[in-house]
Amino acid sequence: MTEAVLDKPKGQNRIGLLLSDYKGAESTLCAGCGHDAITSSIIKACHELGIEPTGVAKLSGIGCSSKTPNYFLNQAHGINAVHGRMSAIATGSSLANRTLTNIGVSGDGDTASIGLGNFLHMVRRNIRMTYIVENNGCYGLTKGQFSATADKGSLKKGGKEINQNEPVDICALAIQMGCRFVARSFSGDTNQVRNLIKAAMNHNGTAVLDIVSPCVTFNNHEGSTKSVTYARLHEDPLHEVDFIPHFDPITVNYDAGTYTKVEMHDGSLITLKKLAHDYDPSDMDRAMALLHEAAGNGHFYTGLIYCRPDSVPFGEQKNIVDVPLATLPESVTRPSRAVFNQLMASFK
Amino acid sequence: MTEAVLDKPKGQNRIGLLLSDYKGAESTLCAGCGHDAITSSIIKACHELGIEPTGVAKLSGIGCSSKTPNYFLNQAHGINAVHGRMSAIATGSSLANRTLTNIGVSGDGDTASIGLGNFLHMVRRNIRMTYIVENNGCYGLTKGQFSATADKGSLKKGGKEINQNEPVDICALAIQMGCRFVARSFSGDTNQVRNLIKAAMNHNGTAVLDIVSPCVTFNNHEGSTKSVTYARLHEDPLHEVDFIPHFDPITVNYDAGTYTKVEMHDGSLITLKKLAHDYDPSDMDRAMALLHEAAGNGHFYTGLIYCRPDSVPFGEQKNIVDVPLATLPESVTRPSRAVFNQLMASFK
Amino acid sequence: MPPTMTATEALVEELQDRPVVNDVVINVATVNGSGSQSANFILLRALFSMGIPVSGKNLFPSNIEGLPTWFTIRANEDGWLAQRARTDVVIAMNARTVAEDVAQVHPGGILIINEALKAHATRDDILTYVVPYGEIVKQVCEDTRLRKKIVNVIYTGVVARLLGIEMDAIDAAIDHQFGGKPKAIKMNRDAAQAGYDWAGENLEAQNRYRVQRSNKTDGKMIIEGNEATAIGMLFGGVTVAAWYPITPSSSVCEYLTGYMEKYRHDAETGKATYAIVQAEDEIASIGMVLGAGWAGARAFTATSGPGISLMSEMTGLSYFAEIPAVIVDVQRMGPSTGLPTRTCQGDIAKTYQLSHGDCKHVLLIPGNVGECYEFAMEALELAEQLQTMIFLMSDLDLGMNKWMADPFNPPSKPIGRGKVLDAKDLERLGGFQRYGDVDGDGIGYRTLPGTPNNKAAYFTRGTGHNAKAEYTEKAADWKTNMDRLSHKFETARKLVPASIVHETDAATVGVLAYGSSDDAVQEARHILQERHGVKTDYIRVRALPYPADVRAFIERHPVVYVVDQNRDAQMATILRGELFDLSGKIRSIRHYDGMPLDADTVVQQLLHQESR
Amino acid sequence: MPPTMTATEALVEELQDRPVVNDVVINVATVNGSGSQSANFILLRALFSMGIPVSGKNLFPSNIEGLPTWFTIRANEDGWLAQRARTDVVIAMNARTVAEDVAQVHPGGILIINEALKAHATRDDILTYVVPYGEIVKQVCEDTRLRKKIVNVIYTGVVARLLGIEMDAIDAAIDHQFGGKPKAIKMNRDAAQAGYDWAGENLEAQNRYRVQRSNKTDGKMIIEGNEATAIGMLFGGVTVAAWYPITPSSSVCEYLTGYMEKYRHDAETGKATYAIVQAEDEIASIGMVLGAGWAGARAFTATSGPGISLMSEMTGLSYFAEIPAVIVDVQRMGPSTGLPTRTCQGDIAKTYQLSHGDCKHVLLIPGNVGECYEFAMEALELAEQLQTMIFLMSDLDLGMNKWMADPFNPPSKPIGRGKVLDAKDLERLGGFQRYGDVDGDGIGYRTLPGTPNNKAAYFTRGTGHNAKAEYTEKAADWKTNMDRLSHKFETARKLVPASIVHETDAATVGVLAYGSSDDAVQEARHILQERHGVKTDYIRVRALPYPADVRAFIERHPVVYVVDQNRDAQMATILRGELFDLSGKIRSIRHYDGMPLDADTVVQQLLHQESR
Ligand SMILES: Cc1ncc(C[n+]2csc(CCOP(=O)(O)OP(=O)(O)O)c2C)c(N)n1
Ligand SMILES: Cc1ncc(C[n+]2csc(CCOP(=O)(O)OP(=O)(O)O)c2C)c(N)n1
Ligand code: SF4
Ligand code: SF4
Ligand SMILES: [Mg+2]
Ligand SMILES: [Mg+2]
Repeated sequence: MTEAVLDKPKGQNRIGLLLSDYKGAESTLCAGCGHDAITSSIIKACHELGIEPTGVAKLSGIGCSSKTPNYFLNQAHGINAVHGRMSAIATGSSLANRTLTNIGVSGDGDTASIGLGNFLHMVRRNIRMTYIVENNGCYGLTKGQFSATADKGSLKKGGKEINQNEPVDICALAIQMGCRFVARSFSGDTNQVRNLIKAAMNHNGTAVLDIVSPCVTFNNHEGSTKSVTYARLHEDPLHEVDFIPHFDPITVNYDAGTYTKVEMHDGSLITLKKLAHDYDPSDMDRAMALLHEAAGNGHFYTGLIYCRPDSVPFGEQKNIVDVPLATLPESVTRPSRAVFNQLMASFK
Repeated sequence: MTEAVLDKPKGQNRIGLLLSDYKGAESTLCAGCGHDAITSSIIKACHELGIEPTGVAKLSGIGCSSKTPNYFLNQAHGINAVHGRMSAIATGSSLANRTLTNIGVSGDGDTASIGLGNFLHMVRRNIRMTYIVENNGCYGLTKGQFSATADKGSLKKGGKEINQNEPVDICALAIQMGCRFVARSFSGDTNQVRNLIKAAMNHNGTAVLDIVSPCVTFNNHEGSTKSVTYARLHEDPLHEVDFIPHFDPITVNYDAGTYTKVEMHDGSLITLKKLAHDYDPSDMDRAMALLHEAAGNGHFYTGLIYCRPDSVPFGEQKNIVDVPLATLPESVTRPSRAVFNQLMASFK
Repeated sequence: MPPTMTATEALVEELQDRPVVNDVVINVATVNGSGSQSANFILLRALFSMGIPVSGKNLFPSNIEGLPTWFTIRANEDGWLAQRARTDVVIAMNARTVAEDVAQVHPGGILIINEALKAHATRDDILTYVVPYGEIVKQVCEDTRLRKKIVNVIYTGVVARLLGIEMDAIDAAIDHQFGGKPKAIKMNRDAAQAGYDWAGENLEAQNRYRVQRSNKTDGKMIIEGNEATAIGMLFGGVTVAAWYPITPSSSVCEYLTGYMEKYRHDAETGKATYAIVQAEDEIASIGMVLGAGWAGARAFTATSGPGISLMSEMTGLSYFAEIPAVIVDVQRMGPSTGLPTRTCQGDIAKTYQLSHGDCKHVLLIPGNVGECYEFAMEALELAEQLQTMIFLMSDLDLGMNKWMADPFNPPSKPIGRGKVLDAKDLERLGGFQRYGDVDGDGIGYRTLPGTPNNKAAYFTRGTGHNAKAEYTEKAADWKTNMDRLSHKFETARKLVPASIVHETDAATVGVLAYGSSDDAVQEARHILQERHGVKTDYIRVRALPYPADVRAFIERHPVVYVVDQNRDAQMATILRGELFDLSGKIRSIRHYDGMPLDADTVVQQLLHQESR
Repeated sequence: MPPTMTATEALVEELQDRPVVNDVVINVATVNGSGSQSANFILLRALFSMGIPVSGKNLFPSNIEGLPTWFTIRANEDGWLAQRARTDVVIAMNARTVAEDVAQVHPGGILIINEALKAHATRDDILTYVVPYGEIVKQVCEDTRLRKKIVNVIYTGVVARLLGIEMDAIDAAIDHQFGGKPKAIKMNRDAAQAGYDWAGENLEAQNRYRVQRSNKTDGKMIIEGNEATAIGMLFGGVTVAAWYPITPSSSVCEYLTGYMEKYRHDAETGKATYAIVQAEDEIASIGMVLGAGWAGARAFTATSGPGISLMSEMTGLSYFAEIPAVIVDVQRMGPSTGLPTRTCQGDIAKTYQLSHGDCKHVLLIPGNVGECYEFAMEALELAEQLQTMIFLMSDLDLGMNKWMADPFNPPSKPIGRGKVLDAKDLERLGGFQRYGDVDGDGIGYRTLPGTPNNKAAYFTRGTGHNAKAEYTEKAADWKTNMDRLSHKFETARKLVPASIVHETDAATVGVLAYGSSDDAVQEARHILQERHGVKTDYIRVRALPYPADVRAFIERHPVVYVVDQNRDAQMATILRGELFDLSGKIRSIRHYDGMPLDADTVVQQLLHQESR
C-alpha cells in the first residue's frame, strides 16, 4: 500500500529524493550478514517516508551492528559512541536538538550486556528515537562469544563451554520499563522490518525494535535460534504490519475483523492484518505473557508486540522549547545584566 | 511458630549464640530511619536461624542502606563495594567460596539507578545470596535527590523540579531476569521482613527483597509512597509469611484452604497464610500482572511475590567443587610437571 | 608535620593584656542534622556585615544526622582567611567530641561550653564560659520539637556578647538567612537575643578577643564556590547539564537548577531553554553531555573522584572524536570512596591524562570563588573553541565552604561557539574536512547534526579517522591525526588563563601553587617575610597545560616550591616530567590530611627544606 | 620519521650476485576471513622446523571478513625477529591493496602475484612471478566452496619452491596445524604440493633470497603472548577469572578456558576447581575479580584500553581497601576505541596511576612471551603478597603475534598466599589489625571471609579506615594510612622483577626500553654498533615502580634514550617526573603509528638526537 509514495517520477519520493540518496558507505560486514539486510530496510523506509536525510541523527555503540549507521544515509550526521552507551549519547543529542529524527542501531551485546542499565534508563525516559537492536545472540565483532541474548545451552564455537543463562528478553524489559512501542522481527523479513521501522520513526517516544539478525560467521550453526535457517523456518508473524503515513492517507476500508488499526500521535496509521493469531498489541499483560510463552517454548513471534501511541517523550516531559537548544542565541541563553546585578546583590 | 528455636537456655539459639552475638557496630543513621529496622530484622532472622556468623559474607554498595552491614553480625566479614556494584563483588566472592552465606544490602539508588545493569545480570546468573534493597525512593546519603524508584510526580525538596519518570519496579525486573525468589515488604512490618529474610537465606539462588524503608529525613513527606505513614496505612499483605527451617520441622497441620506451602530445596518450608487475597506466588504471569496492577494504582502489596524453589545457583551451573576455591591447595590448583612438559612440547 | 605554634605566635599569646582585635578563629562543635548550620551562618554573616573579613569552613561527616560536625569561622581584619590550626574560641555543643574540643582551644583562648558538658571544662589555661542552653531555650521556644534546632542560635547571642558582635549585625544576618519567613526570623532573633541577654547578665566580660566595626567588606559578598560555578554556567549560556549526585559536587547542579527555573524559561510559552537531567549514573551523565555537545549544545556535568573514574572512557571519546564537553570536578579526598566530605587536590594528575591511550586534557583550576564563576564560563567557551573536554578543577574547600569575594565581573565577551560551519558556509565552501587543520591551530571545522546542507554530514567515531572523518587504520593517518591533536594542545596552552604572578623585590625563593591553596599560600608568604625574613615570589597556575609563564617563572628562580594538596605531589611531578630541564629547581610541599591547607604547613615545610 | 633504507642496506641490495641466505622478510597480502591465516602459519612453521628463527606478525583489520590483511614473516639466521620496514618478498593475493603491495617490494626483491592481478605487476626492479591460483586450485580441490580457503595454501608451495623451503618442512607444518584431522591434512598437503610442483615446472628459479636448513631453533617453540599468559595463569593456580571480550585481550581467557577445561577438573567428581565468567561488562569483570580476591581466590581479568578506563573506579578500591587483583592489559592503539587491531604501549602512564585520588599501581611489563608466562604467575603472586592491584602490561604485538621462544621454565617456587591469618593463627594471636604495619613493610595481615574464628572478621571499605579497619574521618588516621600505602609501594619496588641490563665495554649511550620493544631495540643496538660505530648499553625495565637498578643505570650514563611506543613519551615522562635529579639525561624515542616497533626507527631517532 505504502508503495504508493513511490509513484513519483523516476523513483523520487515526496521530497524528490531517490533511493540512492539514502545510501551510505559500502558495508564492510561479512557477506550475508543479517545487519546488511536491516541497513537496506532502513534505507528503504527512510526513502518511502520521504525523510529529509540531513535532519536525521544516526547513533550507535560499538560492534558489527553499530558500524551500520555508516552504511546508510550518507547525508545524515552519525556517531559511534563507546560500547553500550549509545543510549546516553542519544539522550543528550535529542535534548540538544529536539527537531532531529533519531535512528539508533545497536547489537545485543551493546544493548543487553554492557549497555543494559543505561539502555533501560533511556527507555524509561522515553526519548524520541527508533532504537534497533540487531540481535544475533553473540558478539560478532569480537569473534562470536556469547552475548546476553545467546541461547541457553548453546555451545561455544570449538569449545566445551556451554552457555547456562536464559537469554535476556529485550522486548519484555523494554515493556517493563514503560516503552510504548516494542516490536520483534527478523532481518530476512524485509517487508515487516521496513514497515516496523516506518511506524517506529513516527512514534512519539522510544521505539524498540528487537530484530533477529543472523551472524552468518559465528552464530549460524544448527541449533542456534538466531541462525538464518531457524529464523526462516520458525518465524511466526503475529500479523502483517503495514504503515500509512499521515501525509499519504489512503482511504481503504479496513475491516475490523481482519485488521487492527493503531493510530499514531501524528495521524499516521499502523495496520495489522490478522493472521493465525488474534493479537492485541495494546495490552501490556498480554504482551508480557506472549513473550514469556515464547521464551518458554522457543517460539519466534514477530510483529508489533506492544504499542501505545499516547506517549510523552522526554523533551516534552522536560517542557523544552521546540527549537534546538543547540543553536539558541546568546540573547536567550545568557540572562540580562539586570539579572546579573540582582544575583550579585543577593550575596551581599 | 519458628520462635520455637528460641526455646533454648538464656535466649541461646541452636548453636548456642545469643541475639547480641549477631549485633554489629552502632548505627550512625538518622533516628527513625527504616534501614535500622531492617538491620534489626536481619539480626533476629540470623539468630533464629542459628546461622554461624563467621560463615556469613555481608556485602553492600554505597549509600545509607549500604552502610548497614556494618551494623549487624560483627563476627562476619563485610565489604562496602563501590556505588552500585555490589552485584559484581558478590558474584566473585560467591564463586571464590561457595560455602559462604551471602547477605547483601543495597539501596534503590545503588541497585536501580547506577547499579541496574549489573544487578540484573547478577540476578540472571542466580548467585546464591539474599539481596535486600532498602527502598526509600531517594538517595539518602547524598541528601534526598530522586532515585529511580522515586514516585512519579514527586516534587524536589524545596524546588520546583518534578520527577516525571515512572518508578523502576525492582521486583518485576528481577522476575523478568529469571529470579526465583522475589518479595516486597515494608521495614516497619518487622515480622514479615524477618520471616522473608529467613526464607530468602534458605533459597538456593538469588533472593531479591524489595523492602520499602522510609528515609525519615528526605522522603517522609506527605504524598510520598515511601513515607512511614503511607506504608503503614497502605500496606496490603498478600499473605502472612512464616518460615519453618528444615532443622526444626514442626508437625502442624496446614490446611490447604488457608495456607499455601512452599517447600524449599533444603526441606525448609515457607507457609503463606491466606489473607484477603488468594495469591499463588508460583505463577509468573500472575506475579507480573499483580505488579503491573499495583504500579498502575499505587497499591502496596507485600509478601512473597514470586517463588520457585527449583533453582540452580551459579556455582552449580558452573559445576564448581563444593569446597572453597579460595583455599584449594597448590596440589589442586597447579597442574603437574608432566602436564607442563606436555604443554611445552605442543608448541615445538 | 602537623602545624604547631610558632615562637612568634606564642609570644603574641602571652601579651594578653591588650585584646587581639578583629583577628579570631571560632570553632563550633556540634552534631550534624541539628540545625547548627544556620546558627553558624548567622555568626559568619554578622561579622561580615560589621565590615570584618570572614571565611567559614564546614567540617562535616559523611552521614546525615547525629555525627560530629565542626564549623570554623575565621575573622581577620587583614583578610587572612585561610584555614588556621590555632583555634581561639571553641563553642562546645557535642558530648561525643567535647574532650577533644576542649583540648583544641589555644592556650589563653576561650571555651564556651554547654552546661551539660561542663564536667569536661577542666582547663585553667583558658577562659571558660558555661552556658545553660537547655534552660535558655525553654524561655524562647514553646515548641519542644523546635527547641533542638533553635538552641544553636542561642550561642550566636552568647558569642556576640563576649566578642563584641553587634546585635544589629546578628539580626541582619538572621534576616538574610531566613529571607521572607517572618516567623522564623522572629524565633531566631529571640533566641539570639536571649543568649545575648543571658550572657550579659551572667558572664564576666573578657578582653582577649574582640571584634569591632571596620570597613573591609564594603561591596563584598559571601558565596560558596559551587554556587559561583552554577552562576558561571548560567551566564555561560549552558543549555544541557546532566549529573549524578555525589558529594561535594551535587550542589553545582542543584544551584543551577534553581537558577535555570528562575531565569531560563521562555517568557511567553513558559518553556525551558535548557535541559537538566539527573542521570542514572556518571557514565550516562557524561554520555549525555557528549551527545549534547556533538549536537551543538553547551553542556557540562559536575562530579567528584569516583565519577571522574567512571567518566574515563567517554573522556577519551571526547578527546579523540573532538566533541566539546565540560566536567566540573569538585575534588574530594580519595582514592576510592575515600573521605567524601574532606577536601583534596588529588585528581589533578588523573584528569590531566584521563582515559587509556595517549591523551591529555585541558584543566582550568580556579583559585577562588570569582574564578569558579569565570572559569565555568570559560570552560564552556574553550570546550567549543577547542572541541574537546575541559575540566574545571574545583575542590570541596572551594566548592562547599563560604568565601568572601568581590562581586563577579559581568560577562565581558560574547559567547563564541567555535568553528561551526552552517548551511550557508557550506554552500560557499562547497564542503569541508572535519579533521583538517585549515588554520594551523590544530582545530578543524565542524558541523552540527541537522544542518540543512547535503555536504554537512560527517561520521563521528572514536576509531581511527582521516581528515575527512573517514575510517582508516593506516599508520600514517593515525600518526598525522595524533600529531594534530598534540598541536591542538599547544594551541590550548596559549588560550588558557595566564598564571597570576606576584613578584617581590629581591626574592629568590619561588612558590607555585594552584586552586584553593591560594589563601594559605598568600598568608604563608606574609608570615615568611614578616616573621622569618624570607621573601618569596609566587605564581598561581590556573590551568593545564600550564601557560608559558610557568617556565619563565621557574627559569627566573633558583628554587621553586610547588604546593600540592595531595600525597603524590601531582603538580610537582607533572612539571618535573614536562619541564624536565628545570626539574632540579622544583621542590615539593604536600598537604593531604583532608583539611583545607593552612599557612603554617607551607611555612614549615618550606623553611624545613630551605634549611637543609 | 618513517624508516627508510640506510646506505649500508642499499649496498647489500646491489650485491645481488650471491643470494641472501636465511634472512628474508615475506609479506603476504590477503583478505581477512579468507583462511589465509593457516597458510601463513604453515609457512612460518616450515621455516621454523628447518631451524631458521622466525617471527610472524599479523596485521589485520578491525572487522571480520573481506578487508585487507597482511601477515609478515621474518626469518633470520641471527635471530633478529623484530618488525622490519624492508620487505623482500611480497605475496599479493588481494585486489584491493595490490597496488600498494607491489610498491612495497624492496628494490631487487620478489613479487609473487595472483594471475588475476597481474596487470599490477609493472615493476622492473624486482623479480615477478605470476601464479594462476585459480587454475591450480581446481586441480586439487573438487569442492568449489572449499577452494576459496585452500587456494592460499598453494602459495606456501610456490614460496617453498622459490626460496628453498623443504616440502618435508611444509608437510610437517601442515600436520602440526591440522593435528588429528587427516582429511584436512591431506587436502592441505595436496594444495601445497600442487603449488610446489607448478612452480617447479613453470617458474624460473631465483638466486636472491634463499633459505637453508640450520639449527638455530633447536628446542625452541612458537607461541603467542596471550597463550603464554594463559599458561602462566594456569600454573599460577588461578581459580577465578572474569572477563569481557575485547581485542586484543580476548584470547587470554579463551586459551585459559581451554586449558582449564582440560587440566582443572577434579578427576573423581569431574567438578571444576576454578570458575571463569564471561561478565556483562568490564566493571562487572573487575568487580568479580575483587570479590573473589577479597574472599581469598587468586583472580584476574584481561582487557584492553577501553576496559582499563572502565575499571578505574574498582582499581582505586583495590588499592585503597587492599584487595588482591590482577588485570592483564593487552594494550592496543588508543585513545578511545582507537585502532583495536594495532599495537601500542599507550596505557603505561595511565595504569600506573589509574583511578582518582592519590594512588599508584604495580605494573609488570613482559618483554617476550616467556615473561608473559612468568609474569602472569608473578602477578598473581604479588597481588596476594602486596594485597593490591597488579597490572600485567602486555600489548597486541606481544599478545597476538607468533613469537619464537625457549620453552618456559617450570614454576620454580611454591604458590605463596601472602599474609593470611587462619583460625589457628587468630587463636594464637588473639586478634589482629587488618591495616597495621607489623612487619614494617607496609603490608597488613588479612583474614578471609568464612574463617571460623570470632576474631577473624573485619569490614572492608573504600572509605577512610584506621589500622583496625574501622571507619574514620580523622585527619591523622587518613594520613597515616596513606603514608603506609606509600611505604608499601616502596616494598613493591623491591619485590618486582629486576631490570635486564646489557652493558658493553666503553659505551656511553644508554638505552632504556620495556615490553615488546625488546627485539627491535636489541637489533637497533646491533645496527648502531656494526654500521654506525655507536656502542650502547641497554636496560630493559620490567616493572613499575622501577627497581633501584634504573636509577643506577641512568646515573652511570651521560645520556639515556627511553623508547616508548606511544606519543606522549609516557615512560620517559614518568622517569623524568620521579628521577628528577637525573632528568637532564633522559631523552625520548617515540613510535606510535600502530605498527610494531622496528630497529630502524630506534636507530634513526637515536642518531638524529646524538648528532644534534
Ligand atoms: C568497553 C568495551 N569493551 C569491549 C569492547 C569490544 N567489543 C567491541 S564490539 C563488542 C561486542 C559487540 O557485540 P554486539 O553488540 O552484539 O554487536 P555485533 O558485533 O554482534 O553486531 C565488544 C565486546 C569495546 N569496544 N569496548
Ligand atoms: C560512583 C559514585 N557516584 C556517586 C556517589 C555518591 N553517592 C553515595 S550514596 C549515593 C546514593 C545512595 O542512594 P541509595 O542507594 O538509594 O541509598 P540510601 O542512602 O537512600 O539508603 C550516591 C549517589 C558515589 N559514592 N559513587
Ligand atoms: S561477524 Fe557476524 S555480525 Fe559481524 S559482520 Fe560478520 S556475520 Fe555480521
Ligand atoms: S538520610 Fe534517610 S536513608 Fe539516610 S540515614 Fe537518614 S533517614 Fe535513613
Ligand atoms: Mg551481537
Ligand atoms: Mg535510597
